[in-house]
Amino acid sequence: MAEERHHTEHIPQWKKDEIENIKELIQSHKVFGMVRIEGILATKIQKIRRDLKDVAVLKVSRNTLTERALNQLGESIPEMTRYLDNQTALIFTNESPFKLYKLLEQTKTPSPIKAGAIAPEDIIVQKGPTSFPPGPILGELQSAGIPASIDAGKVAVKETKVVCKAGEAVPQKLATMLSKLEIYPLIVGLDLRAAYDDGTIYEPELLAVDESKYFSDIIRAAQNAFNLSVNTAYPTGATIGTLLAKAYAESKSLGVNAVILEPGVMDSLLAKAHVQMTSVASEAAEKDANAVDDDL
Amino acid sequence: MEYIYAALLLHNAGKAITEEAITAVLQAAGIEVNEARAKALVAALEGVDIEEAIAKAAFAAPAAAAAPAA
Amino acid sequence: MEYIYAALLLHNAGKAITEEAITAVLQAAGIEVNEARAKALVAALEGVDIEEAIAKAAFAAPAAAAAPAA
Amino acid sequence: MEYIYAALLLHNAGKAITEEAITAVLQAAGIEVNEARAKALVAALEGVDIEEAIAKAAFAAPAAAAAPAA
Amino acid sequence: MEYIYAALLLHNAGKAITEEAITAVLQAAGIEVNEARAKALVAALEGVDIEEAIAKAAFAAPAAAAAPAA
Amino acid sequence: MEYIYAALLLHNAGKAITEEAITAVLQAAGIEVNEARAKALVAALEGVDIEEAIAKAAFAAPAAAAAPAA
Amino acid sequence: MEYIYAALLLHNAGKAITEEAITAVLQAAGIEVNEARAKALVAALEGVDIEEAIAKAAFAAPAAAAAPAA
Repeated sequence: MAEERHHTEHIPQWKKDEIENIKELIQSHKVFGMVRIEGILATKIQKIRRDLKDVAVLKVSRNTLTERALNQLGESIPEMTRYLDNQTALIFTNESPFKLYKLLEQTKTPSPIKAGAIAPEDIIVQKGPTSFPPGPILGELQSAGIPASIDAGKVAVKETKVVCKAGEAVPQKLATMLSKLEIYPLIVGLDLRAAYDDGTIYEPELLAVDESKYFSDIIRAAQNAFNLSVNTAYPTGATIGTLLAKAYAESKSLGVNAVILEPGVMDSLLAKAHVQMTSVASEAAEKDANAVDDDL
Repeated sequence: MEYIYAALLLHNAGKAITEEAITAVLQAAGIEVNEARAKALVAALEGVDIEEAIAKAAFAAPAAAAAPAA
Repeated sequence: MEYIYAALLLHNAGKAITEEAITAVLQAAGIEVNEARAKALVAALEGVDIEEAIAKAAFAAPAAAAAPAA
Repeated sequence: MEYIYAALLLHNAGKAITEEAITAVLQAAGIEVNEARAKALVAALEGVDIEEAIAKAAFAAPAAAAAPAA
Repeated sequence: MEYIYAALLLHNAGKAITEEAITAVLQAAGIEVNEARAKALVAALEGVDIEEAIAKAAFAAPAAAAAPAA
Repeated sequence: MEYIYAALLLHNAGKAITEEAITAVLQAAGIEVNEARAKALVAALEGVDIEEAIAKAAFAAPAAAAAPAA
Repeated sequence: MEYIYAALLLHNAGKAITEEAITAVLQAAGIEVNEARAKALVAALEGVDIEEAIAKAAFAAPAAAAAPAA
């Protein structure tokens, strides 16, 4: 303790204030996270900060100060220092880490890829017209590996093609052409590297919630409930109509199939007989038109 | 279905669908008649518009044609 | 159509569809029988699989039932 | 349909479908029972596999028509 | 399903669907009645238009068959 | 459907579906429990293979029967 | 699926689906609650139209039955 106090005495007041400020933000919010901001323009960060201002506080600070602040806090908060990256911001919220992750994902926008950058996924150029009139661009596209030709007075991409495979670096020429074609292969925004909530550290793999899976789970759960209710004839507001319809349909089926001469099924029985007659008549008529009445 | 066929036969011929008529037709076909069913048939047809029921069947005909094609 | 119903009746009863049988059924219904028609029908039905023709039609009947709900 | 409902009620409860049982059920519902209808019902169900008859669509014709589109 | 059939039977007969009526019908069929189930059914039927629910039955079948074709 | 959901929740967790358990779950959700409905549910589920009842599509019987025609 | 059932239970009862409510329902069922799963569920459901999913389920049920027959 004495040594630490001794150590802190050497740092200027603004740094002390900054560390205190970080600690205070962590303590006054339920959740805080580490966000990677490397390569993101300051203007974009400003915009995200504004967009999130009602739900989260974004703080860009020096890693050394952040590290110091975290190390001065209890529980397993110091473990969060593992997620400090080259350029890391802190984010604070009272929402759940899952909500925080979702909010940050929503700030992401497609961006052009720079020459030499690694393609995160296959970069595909779709077949179709471009906005360019014929000119030198045709040759530039072709030399960048994009199959282009002239179609209806415009430069057009001849076929859909993977121009750069995932994991490969994007060549200079291709990067330029992709930009011109307004193809933005990168999704850029704040990357949540980890979130701390009440003693638990959540990593992105856990935080990336697949809403479509929940949607299909709900469909399945609702279906299960519906089936169980109907199949056990346990009536609920949602299934009583189906139960009545089922009972009626079964009764009607029985009536028609067993030829129960009851008023409720006569229409079906008469219709069935008529159709059978028509079917037999049409086959008979195929053999000999005189075998049946003219009106058949 | 024989009771229904008999009823439609009579209807088609413009005859009244009575228990006796049904019985006569079925017997002529060599079918042993169940009195209760003949009675029930006549009762069930009371108030039924046979033409209408048949007309609805006409709609179904194309369906019948489509089915075997499947 | 009465002729066909008569044939279906006989078929249902497991009887042979002959000119005489058809005539008997129709007459029981009070219908005057056209001999040529009865002959032609019997001849035409000789090559028809009635069970199959009926089965094809079976699926169509439901439409009639569904229709009133419309 | 009340006679059919009564029959299915009995069937569902694992009871035999007899004229007496049908009569008892209908009367309990305050329905005046027509003997011929009850008898006809029992006659119609003789030898019928009720489970099968229930499951077999009696009025799903449009389904047959829709099916070929599959 | 016997409780449902009892309800439809009563509805068909133009009777009110009460716990007592359901109980009477089921007992007449020789079924031991579970009071809670009768109560629950009556509660579930409150405000339900039975005619409308039944009308849907005709539609339901074709829709189900058509669905996989989609 | 709350009662059904409560039952499925218990079933999924491998717990017995008793009136008490259903009541506890519903109350925890802030739902006022109707005793008859809880009792009726337990009675309806008695002897039922829930997995099977869940898997079996409700009220598609006619459709299923029609389908083979496709 | 317990978490989903708990959510549907709450939704059905018109209650808000919060971490606390889910936890209370699951605990009442004797289920040990995983905090992260409860949190994930609540966050996920914010973006899910539960009514829409339920409506889909109603349609899908019959289809499911028809499918195996196809």
